[in-house]
Amino acid sequence: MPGDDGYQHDLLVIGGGGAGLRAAIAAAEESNRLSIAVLSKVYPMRSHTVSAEGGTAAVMRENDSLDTHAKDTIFGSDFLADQDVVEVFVKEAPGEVIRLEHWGCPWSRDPDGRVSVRPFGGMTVNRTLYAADKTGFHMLHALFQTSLKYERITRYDEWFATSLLLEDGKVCGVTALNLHDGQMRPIVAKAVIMCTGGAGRIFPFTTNAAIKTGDGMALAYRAGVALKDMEFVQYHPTGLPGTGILITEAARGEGGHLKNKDGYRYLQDYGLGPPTDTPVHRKMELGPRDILSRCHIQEHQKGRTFDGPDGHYVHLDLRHLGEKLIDKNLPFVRELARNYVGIDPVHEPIPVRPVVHYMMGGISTDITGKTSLDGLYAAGEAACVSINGANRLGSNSLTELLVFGARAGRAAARHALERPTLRSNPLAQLASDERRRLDQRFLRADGREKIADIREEMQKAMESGCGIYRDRATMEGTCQTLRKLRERFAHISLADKDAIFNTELIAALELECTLDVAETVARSALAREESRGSHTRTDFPKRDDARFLKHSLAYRTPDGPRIEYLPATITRWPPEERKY
Amino acid sequence: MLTRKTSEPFWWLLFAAGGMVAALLVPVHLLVQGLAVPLGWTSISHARMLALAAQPLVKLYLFALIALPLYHWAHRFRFILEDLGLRGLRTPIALLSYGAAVLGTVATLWVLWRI
Amino acid sequence: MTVPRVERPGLYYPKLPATWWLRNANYFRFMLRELSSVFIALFLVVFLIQLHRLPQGPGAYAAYLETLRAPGWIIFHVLALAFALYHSVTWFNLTGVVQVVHLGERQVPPRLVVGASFALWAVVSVVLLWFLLRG
Amino acid sequence: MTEETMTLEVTRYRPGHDREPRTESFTVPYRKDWVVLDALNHIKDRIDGTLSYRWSCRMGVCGSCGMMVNGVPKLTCAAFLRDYRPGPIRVGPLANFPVIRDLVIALDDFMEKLRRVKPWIIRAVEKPVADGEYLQTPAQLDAYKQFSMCINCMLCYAACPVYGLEPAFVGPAAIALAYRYNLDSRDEGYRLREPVLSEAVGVWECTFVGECSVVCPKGVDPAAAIQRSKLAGATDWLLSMIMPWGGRR
Ligand SMILES: Cc1cc2nc3c(=O)[nH]c(=O)nc-3n(C[C@H](O)[C@H](O)[C@H](O)COP(=O)(O)OP(=O)(O)OC[C@H]3O[C@@H](n4cnc5c(N)ncnc54)[C@H](O)[C@@H]3O)c2cc1C
Ligand code: SF4
Ligand code: F3S
Ligand code: FES
Repeated sequence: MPGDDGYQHDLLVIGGGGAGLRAAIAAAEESNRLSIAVLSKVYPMRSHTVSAEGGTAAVMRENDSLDTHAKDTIFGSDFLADQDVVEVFVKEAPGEVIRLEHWGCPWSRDPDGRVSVRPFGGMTVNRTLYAADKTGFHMLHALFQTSLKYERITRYDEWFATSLLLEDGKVCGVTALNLHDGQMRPIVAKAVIMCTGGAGRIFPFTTNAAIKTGDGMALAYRAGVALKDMEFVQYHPTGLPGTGILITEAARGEGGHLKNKDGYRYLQDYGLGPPTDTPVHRKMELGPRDILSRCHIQEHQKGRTFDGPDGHYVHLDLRHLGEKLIDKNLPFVRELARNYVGIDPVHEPIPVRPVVHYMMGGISTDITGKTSLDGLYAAGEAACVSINGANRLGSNSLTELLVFGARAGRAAARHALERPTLRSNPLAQLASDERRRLDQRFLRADGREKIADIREEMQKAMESGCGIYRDRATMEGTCQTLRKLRERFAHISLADKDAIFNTELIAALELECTLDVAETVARSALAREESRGSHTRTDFPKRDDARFLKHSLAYRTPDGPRIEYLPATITRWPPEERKY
Repeated sequence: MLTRKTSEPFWWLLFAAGGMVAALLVPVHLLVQGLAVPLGWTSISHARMLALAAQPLVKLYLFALIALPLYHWAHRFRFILEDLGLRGLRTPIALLSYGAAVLGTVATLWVLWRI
Repeated sequence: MTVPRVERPGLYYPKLPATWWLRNANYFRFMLRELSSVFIALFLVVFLIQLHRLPQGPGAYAAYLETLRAPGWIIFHVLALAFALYHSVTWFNLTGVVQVVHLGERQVPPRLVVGASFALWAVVSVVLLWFLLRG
Repeated sequence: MTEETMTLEVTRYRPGHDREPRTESFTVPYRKDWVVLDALNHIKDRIDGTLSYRWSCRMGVCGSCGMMVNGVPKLTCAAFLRDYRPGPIRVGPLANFPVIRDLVIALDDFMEKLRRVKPWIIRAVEKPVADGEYLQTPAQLDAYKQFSMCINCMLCYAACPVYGLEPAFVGPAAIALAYRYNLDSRDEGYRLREPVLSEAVGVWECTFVGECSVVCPKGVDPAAAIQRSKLAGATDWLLSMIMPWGGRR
């Protein structure tokens, strides 16, 4: 850790998840003259990438081609992905997963020693690499352990970034709170990369970890950068009722069946059939997530789902796969089902229901990870470089972390090399201003509002207005509630006034971020008067390419987000109807 | 003394060999010599014992049987004391334990030599 | 060598008491396992003395055997036997974990290795008994 | 209707105010599907916002939520209240670690040890990415897979009395990870890791208490990794004695 001479680096990565670590390593390999720092509110190996289960997509075999991967991705995105970006993505993906293999990631293997690939929802070919069903865990630890080898990468573990530092319209670092001593410090850098992950915690029921509160999105948004395509929130069709813990799509990729309360494979009623014994790409259980989640809700409306203390659910049946296959390829699924719902999938079907999983939207970037703000870059789930469009295909996002993490790392490194050294003195002033702001806001205030109350009401409002099915009236209600909650937030009171490891203060800062992000989601959703991908409106059930084949951009104003639009880039794949 | 890096494998190998000998052979010897003979369930005559122990191969066997488990003891005893918190006395404890085992080895050699 | 730790102000450094092994059954069993070596060593010393008496003639040898008949010695030997058996059982269980055995490319499951060591123990014990009690 | 409840006896430590940790009792609702972590979250949200602890994934994979539950190191997101009925449940910070505050322990010591054992693939010559992956058969993968499952949750360190007595001990998880790379067919770094493992406070420090493997929630079996490293080290040493011109690998 740096000494008294200040906290100054050439390049600062916010976030120690897959994207952040990949960016840091890419920068370290780009030039050995750079001083690089990774700042994270949790130890890097605790980042949410660790929970990803199913796998990561890349073209690895002769029966596959870059064009098919691109086409599947674009089709899955309901044509909102930027096609030039997708082409770069599929092209660089194989190199990235092989690089990770060279760094020690224990990919599952075929008998001949090559890495194995499995089928995944929405993909036409087996192209999802996996490490049993702990892919993200193994990727994150391989990246983290590899990053330890680079002495030029300094880490700030358990530091919370609270704001971006700007000087003459250029980003020159962040202010961050060190949890261990409670001090606010400026960390100066010529380039900053936001890799802070998603924001599933704006919803009550999510596969996402507690730390996924959209901090980086909020920080960039407050600094004037647009958040792109925020209305697109992915529901995963198979979460455990109650906890929201994910049962990976790989369970269906391996051949699991979804059944309603009559034991009937209901997906065949929604145009996904015919049902077969062995999984067929893009059919039945291997349909894309948005469609499967909607089928669940319709099935529920027909009264054909189970009812439990934690709401409606259906069955994910793995019994016919047999104990051996389950233990080899889905051991974690078995462990989770046993621990959290007391069910052994070898003998009983697993109760599952749709649950918020992934944010397609994020900080708007170009193909190199650069944002509209000089010196600011973004990658990973926090960013929206536009490969996911209106619906992400499972196993594309882990690949996205690698490809665009590396790209952002390289671009930011080059930027930092060109930029002159910064002076940190006036910035120290900014940091103490930020400290004062927090003190006044949270520690001295004598408000009455509780963090937990505001959080719960926000989550409830988001679920009712921005769930799987949306319509104008409820969304307007949600927007109003969010505005009100923002006012109430100004009167928040904290019991904890200590400096050291004040997790209540962190919770308040996170809540402030989620409120910002939630508002961009609700407003962008309200403005998009069509149904596309994960965004399904009962009042506008059709896709409307004439009006909405474009990305929404949410800019911050004092009265809430202002929505603008940017055309989607179409190159070789003209929009067609999305049918499976 | 040897450095830790080279001395530890040495003592550990002796410990492991001693543990194996103790596990395989000691229970039967204990049963026969410690209980069966004293309690009169069976007897082994002095002449037979002497004749047996005088054979070179049996001597070798007895040497391994007695000396190796002493190192097994020394190693474990040393760490029992350390695990009980006597970390400040690590060197004297090690000298004492292994020293005793070495003494025992010499004694065994001497006894077997005189048979 | 003990490396002193630099303690930072503000943190609370817990101290592990010397009685830690009374905290749970596993720790206690560990202590018993380690302690078994003491009984085994003591028995071997007794055995060594017996061998020492051997060349001194039948009289000295018989006198020595006579002392072993004392109840105190019997109790000691019963205890020592219990510890020795405990040692054998734990030892074979643990070596299965430590010693990796390969058959071709595949690793033999530790359970099999443990089973094999117990079988070996049984065979060695029977042979040894037969040899000692033969006549 | 009266709600069923359960009592949690939580260790508190406020740096700068407390000289020593103390215990505070909280009563929380009892739910069959709640884990200890849910109870702590209930306390933080509804009873006392000053309680500090770490958590994130609540699915047993991020490794943040390790604490002592009734004196045993546990992931609190995987420790169900129903298994501790009728209570009270004692919840404390992981043993053997310095405590920062309440249930939060300092683990910079482990992070440094982890770096020292070089947990990354070391090659004499790196293969270019364009040449594709290193081939590795499923059996070669199985050889180290178990030891790659470590989530760095620190339960093993909390269970190891040797670490409690000797904070410099490299310890179970770091050694298991070093061993994992030594076993990987793609790795050639054994010689570089060996000095760290055989140093004063490396593998030889472990007395095979074995509790590290008992508490490990991911079946890593660090105790086996350490003993096997000892065996490898000792074999190496023996070979170098017999053949001074070079041992194995
Ligand atoms: C249960 C689950 C399973 C999944 N499975 C798959 C799968 O099989 N395949 C697939 O492709 N995708 C999967 N995904 C999606 C994928 O895992 C995520 O999109 C991806 O891991 C996000 O990585 P990231 O690096 O962008 O962010 P994260 O891994 O979330 O990392 C964010 C980092 O930012 C830091 N941070 C955040 N805010 C701050 C702040 N204010 N100050 C300092 N640091 C901060 C955090 O500490 C953390 O280190 C899954 C997601 C979930 C929830
Ligand atoms: S070895 Fe097991 S107990 Fe130890 S840190 Fe790793 S996962 Fe946790
Ligand atoms: S508990 Fe400790 S002593 Fe060794 S076997 Fe495990 S590291
Ligand atoms: S919260 Fe992640 S392991 Fe318990």
